[in-house]
Order: sequence, then structure tokens, then C-alpha cells
Amino acid sequence: MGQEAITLFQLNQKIKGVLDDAMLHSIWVKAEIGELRVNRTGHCYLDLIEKDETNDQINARSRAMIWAQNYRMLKAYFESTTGQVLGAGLKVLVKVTVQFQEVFGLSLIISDIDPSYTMGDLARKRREVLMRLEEEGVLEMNKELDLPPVIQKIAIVSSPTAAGYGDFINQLDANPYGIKFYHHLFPAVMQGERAEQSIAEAFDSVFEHIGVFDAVVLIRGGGATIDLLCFDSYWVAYHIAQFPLPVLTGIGHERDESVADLVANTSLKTPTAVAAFLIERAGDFLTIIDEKAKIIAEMARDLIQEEKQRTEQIATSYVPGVKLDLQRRTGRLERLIGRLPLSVSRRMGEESNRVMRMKDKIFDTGGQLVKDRKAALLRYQQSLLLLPKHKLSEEKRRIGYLENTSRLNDPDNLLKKGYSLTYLDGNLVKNVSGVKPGDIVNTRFYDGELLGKVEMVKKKNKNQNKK
Amino acid sequence: MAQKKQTYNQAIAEIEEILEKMENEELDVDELSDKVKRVSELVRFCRNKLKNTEEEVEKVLKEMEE
Amino acid sequence: MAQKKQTYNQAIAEIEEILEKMENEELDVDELSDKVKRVSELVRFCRNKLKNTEEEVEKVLKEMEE
Amino acid sequence: MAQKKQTYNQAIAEIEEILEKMENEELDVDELSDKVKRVSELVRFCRNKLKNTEEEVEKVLKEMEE
Amino acid sequence: MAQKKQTYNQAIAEIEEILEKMENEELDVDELSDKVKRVSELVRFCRNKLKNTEEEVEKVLKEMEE
Amino acid sequence: MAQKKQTYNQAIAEIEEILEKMENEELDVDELSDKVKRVSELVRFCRNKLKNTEEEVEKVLKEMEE
Amino acid sequence: MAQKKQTYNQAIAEIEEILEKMENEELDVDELSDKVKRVSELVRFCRNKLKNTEEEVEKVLKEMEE
Repeated sequence: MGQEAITLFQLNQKIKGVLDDAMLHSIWVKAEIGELRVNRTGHCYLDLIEKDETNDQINARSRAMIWAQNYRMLKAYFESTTGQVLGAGLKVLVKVTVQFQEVFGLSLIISDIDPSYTMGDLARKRREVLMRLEEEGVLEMNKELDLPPVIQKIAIVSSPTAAGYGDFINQLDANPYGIKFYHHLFPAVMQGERAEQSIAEAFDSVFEHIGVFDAVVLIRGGGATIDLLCFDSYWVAYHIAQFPLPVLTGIGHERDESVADLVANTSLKTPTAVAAFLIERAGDFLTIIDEKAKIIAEMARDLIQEEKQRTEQIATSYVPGVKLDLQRRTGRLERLIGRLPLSVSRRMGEESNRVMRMKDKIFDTGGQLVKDRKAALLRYQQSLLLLPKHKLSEEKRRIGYLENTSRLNDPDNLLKKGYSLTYLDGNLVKNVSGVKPGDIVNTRFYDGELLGKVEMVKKKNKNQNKK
Repeated sequence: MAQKKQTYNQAIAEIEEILEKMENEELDVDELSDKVKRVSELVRFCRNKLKNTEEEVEKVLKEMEE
Repeated sequence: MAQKKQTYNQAIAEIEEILEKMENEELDVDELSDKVKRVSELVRFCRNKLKNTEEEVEKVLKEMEE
Repeated sequence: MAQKKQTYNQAIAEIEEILEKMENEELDVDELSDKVKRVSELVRFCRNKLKNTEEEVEKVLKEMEE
Repeated sequence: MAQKKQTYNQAIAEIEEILEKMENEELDVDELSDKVKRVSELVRFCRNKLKNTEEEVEKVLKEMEE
Repeated sequence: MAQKKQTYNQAIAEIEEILEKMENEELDVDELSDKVKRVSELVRFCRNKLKNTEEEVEKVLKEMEE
Repeated sequence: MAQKKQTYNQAIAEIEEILEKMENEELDVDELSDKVKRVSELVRFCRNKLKNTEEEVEKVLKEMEE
């Protein structure tokens, strides 16, 4: 004790004096909004924090506030620029003035906010989430699930109090096709810090009844409030992507699609759009079935009509066909018959001619034969006329010749020429040697004879006697 | 008469076969009247079949279209 | 008369054969009248066959049209 | 006269044989008149045969046309 | 009648199969009425399933609420 | 006179033989007139034969023509 | 005078024999003159023979010609 002491007020005055001297006006500070609330009068009170990148420990914390008048302006500007609700979890770049008040202590008065910083940060975070999902191979999983043609049993993940949910239900139940939709709500907090966890839990609950449902609808009930941070979160996206039923989202965003939308099987802008989609899809199915049935009905009728025509055509066409066939055959038969008389008469005529020719030939040949024989006979007859005459005349000639020859040797003829014959004692004297003088000889002439005595005998040379 | 098991298609096929033979003059006159009878039966069978089918189909379609 | 088993086609074939022989002078005068008789029988057979067939066919067709 | 069993063909063949002999002068005058008589008979036989055949055929053809 | 397990997918697949067969003219007159009946059943099944409340599903959902 | 059995051909052969002998001067004057007589007889025989044959043939042909 | 049985040929043969002897001067004048007489007789015989033969032949031929 005994030490000089100052009052708290004095101390705070001193601190205020130091801070004022430090001139900490209009400084741009990067921080994360830890907590944000607005009081009755519209002033906004925030908790700005800074976390250690590695272990998420809070390195720094400071209270901050935005005056109600400023807050209305900044909030609208921020939200319209970023499409994000100004609230906890966001990283912001704010212009602050450090203020110290004796009663309230240190506080940062925010006078301006740069939305582009927040947007960059969110975009980076989103990219990181998407990359992680991709690396894990789950990014497209839910998209790969076939969406049934009729999504009739629907698990709804939403906030029961949200107006969007009620509208969604009403829209489904009052669909114009009279289609019965079954739906069951799996309640979840759709905004704020607990949203991520709550949505993931809701999906887990759906999973327990997975056999009942055709699809999961994730719709956000919040009217004007646009707190979409949870839908970019890794865990929500992870649950959606890996869910074995197709997930349809109707989160109601204005600008970029959330990560939840990107991984969902089908993403639509609003719960209303989702309801309309489901109704139209089921309605389309009904229409398609009806149309196909109608086409089948038409085709069946056409087929029957076609077949009827075909049968009737056969029934009418084969009658003439048969008749034609019979006609053809009759014609063919009659043509054959027609050939008969002609070929018979031709054949008969030929034979008749042949016999006639033979007859004529016999006549000719027989006649010729007789004629030839007659001619031959005539030739013989002519030969007979000539040959004996010839023979006889030859013989005559021959006899004449013989007679002549004989006549030439007749001694009388010699005597006539002067030759004479001398006989001695009746014998013809052919030489003088047998005659001696004194012999009486008789000499014959052609016309008589002389008797005489041989006076002398003279003998000639032998040579001379040869004649 | 048509056999129990005969189908419309078989009947049509048989008719067409017979008609083709007829057109190609592959049919003896001796067979002709039998074949004509046969076709006649088959046509009757087909007509009945079509008529029954039409009635059944119409009934079903009317129910469906309501 | 035509044999029981003779078909129309066989009859036509026989007629054609005889006619062809006649036209090719392969037929003796001795056979000629027998063959012509044969043709005559066959023709009668064929005509009857055609006529009967036609009647049968007509009958069947009439029945069918009723 | 023609024998019972003689056919037209045999008759024609005999005529041709006789003709050939005549043409080849293989036929004696003594046989000639006999052969000519024979041919004459044969020709008459053939003509009768032809005539009869023709009549028969005519009859058959007329019957056929009725 | 529709099987317990039949889904919309199966129903439409079956309808489309029948339609395709018809379009490809693979459907006989013989099958026609059966197939049309089948389509009719399938359509009725789908309509019922779409428009009428299935008590079983209702029950399951109710149990879930508790 | 011609013998009963003598044929025309034999007669012709005898004629030819005699004529040949005549031509070859193998025939004596002593035989000559007998032989000439013989030929004469033969020729007459042949003539008659031919004449008869001719008449017969003519007769046959005339009959045939009728 | 010619003997009854003497033939023309024998006569000619005798003439020729005599003539041969004559030419060979085998005959003396006395025989010669006899022989000449004989030849003369023979010649006359032959001539007669020829004449008769000729007449006979002529007669026969004339008959034949008729």
C-alpha cells in the first residue's frame, strides 16, 4: 500500500491519450469476422479475429463496430458485390479507426469495407475445396448417378421453418398432374456456423433410410437472407458428392454456383425450380408413357389394317391367279392338240408320197430292165445275122483258093502249054538214062499222042537238069 | 381346318409359298385344287385371327385410352 | 383310259413326247394310229382333269367368298 | 395278199430291197414279174395301211374335237 | 399385373422395346394382342403408381416421423 | 423249143457262148446251121419271155394304178 | 461223089492233104491228074455243103426276123 495510485478513469484517460497520439486513423486491416450482431438501434458489433494458418489458433482478436447508418450502406454494398451475407467466417478488408473509450475500452470503428478482398478469399477457398474433392475422386460421383425418370419419393434436407420449404411442399402436393409425391423432411440448420455440421448430419439421417427414397433435395428456406457460406464448405460438398442417391439443389443463389451446386446431380436456382423440375419430369414421364402407348396403339391398329389388306389382297388376287393358271394350262393343252392333226397329216402325206415314189420307181426300173434286156437281145440277133454269113463267105473263099491251087497242078494244063509226057512201056519216062535207042515210046500231048522210036539218047549236065 | 398351333405368320408364309409355286407353274393340276382349298382355309384362318386380334386389341386399347 | 396314278403333268409330258416323235418322223406308220389314240385318251384325261379342277376351284372360291 | 403280221415297215423294207436288187441288176427276168407282183401287193398293202390309219386318225381327231 | 419390384424404368424400357419391335416390324400378328395387353398393363401400372397413394410407402414415411 | 426249166439267164448265156464261138471261128460249117437254129430258138424264147414279163408287169402296174 | 457221112471238115482236110502232097511233088503226073479230079469232087461237095448251109441259115434267120 502507500503507493501512489491513479484512478481507472485516469488510467483509461492516459491510454486514450497514447492511442490518440498514435494517430491510428483510417488504417486498412485484414481480419476474419469472428462474430457479428446488430443491436436494436442498428449498430453492428463485430468480433474480428486472426487465426494461425497452421493450427487454427486465434492469434489476435479485437472488437469492432459499424455505426448503424454506415452499416446499412456497407452491408448492402458488400452483399450486392460479393453475393455473400456479411457475417461470421468471412475474411474482410476493412478501414478502421482505433478508438478507445474510457467506459468501453478498445474498439475498432469500421468506416469502409473492400468487398473484392473477401471475394478473392472466397474464390480461393472454393477452388481449394473443389481441388480437394477432385483429388479424392468424388467430385463427379453424384453427377454420374442416373436420375430416375420419376422422382416420387423425396428426402428433403432443409430448415422446417423456412418459407421455401413450405412453398416447395405445397407446390409438389398441388401439382397439376395429380401425381402423388412422397416427401420427408430431414431438418437442418441452413445458415450460420452450425449449418455445415447440421447439413452433414441430415444427409447421414437420409442415408439410414436410403431404400425409401428416389432422390435428396437440398433446399434453402431463407427468404431475403443470403448466407451461402456453408454450401461452399468441403464437408457439405463431400456429403453431397458421395451420396448414393441423386442430390438436387435449390439453394437460391444469384451469382456463382456454390460448390454444393457443382457436385450435386442436378442444380436448380430455387426450391420452386426444383419442385417444378420434379413435377415436370414426372409429368413428362406420364406423357411419354401415354404417347408411346398411343403410338403403339396406332401401330397395332395399322398393323392389323395392313395385315387385313394383305390378307384380302391375297384372297382376291389368288383367285384370278388360279383361274389364269388353269387358262394357261388349257391354252397349252389346246395348242398341243392343235399340233396333232397337222403333224399327223404331214406324216401321212410323207408316207403316201414315199409309197408313190416307190411304186413309180418300180415301174421305171422294171421297164428299164425289160428295155435293156430287149436291146441286148437285139444285139445278139444282129450278131447272128452277120456272123454265119461271114463264116460262109470265108469258107467259100477258102474253097475257091483250094480249087485254084489244085487246078494249077493239073497236068492237062501243062500239056496245053506245050509240055508233053513220054511213056515207055506204059511208064512215064522221067529221065533219059533208062531209054536206049530203038525203044518205042509213046508221047502224049494235050490233044493226042504220038508213037515213035528212039534214035538217040543225049544226056545233059546234071546242073542243067535242076529245073 | 387350321391346326391348333398354327400361327398367322406360318399361315401367310404357307400362302405365299403356294402362290409363288402357282406363279412359277411348279404346281401340278392334280395339286391345284388341294392347294386352292388349302389357301382358302389359310385365308379364313388369317381373317379369323385378324378379326380376333383386332377385337382383343381394340378392347385393350379402349380400356387404356379411357 | 388313263391310269389311276397318272398325273396331269405326266400326261402332258407324254403328249409332248408323242408329238415330238411324230414331228421328227420317229414314229412308224404302224404305231401311228395307236399313238394318236393314246394322245386322244391323254387329251381327254387332261381336259377332264382341268374341268374337274376348275369346278373344284370354283366351288372352293365360292365358299370362301361367302 | 399281206400277211396278218406284216407291218408297214416290213413292207417298205421289202419294197426297198427289191428295188435295190432291180437297180443293181441282181434280178433275173424270170423273177422280175413275180417281184413286181410282190411289190404291187406290198404297195397295195401300204396304201391300205395308210388309208386305214388315216381313217382311224381322222375318227380319233374328230372325237377329240367334240 | 405389375410385379412388386417393377420400376418406372423397367416399365418404360419394356414399352420401348415393344415399340421398337413394332417399328422394326418384328412383331407378329400372333404376338400383337399379348403385347398390346402388356403395354396396357404397364401404362396402367405406371399411372396407378404415379397417381395413387401407396400405403406401404406412406407407412414407412410415418414410421420415420416418429 | 425251150426246155421247161430253162431260164432267161441260161438262154442268154448259151446265146453268148455260141456267138462268141462264132466270132472266134471256133465253129464248124457243119455245126453252123444247127447252132444258128439254136440261137434263133433261144432268141425267140428270150423274146417271148421278155414279152410275157413286160405284159405281166404292165398288167400289174395297171392294176396298181387303178 | 460225096459220101453220105462225109463232113465238110473232112472234105477240106482231104483237099488240103492232097494239095500238100502236090506241092511237095510227091505225086507223079498220073496220080496227079487223079488227085486233081478228087479235089474237084471234094470242092463240089464243099460248095454244096456251103450252099445248103447258107440256105438253111438264111431260112432260120428269116424265120427269126419275123
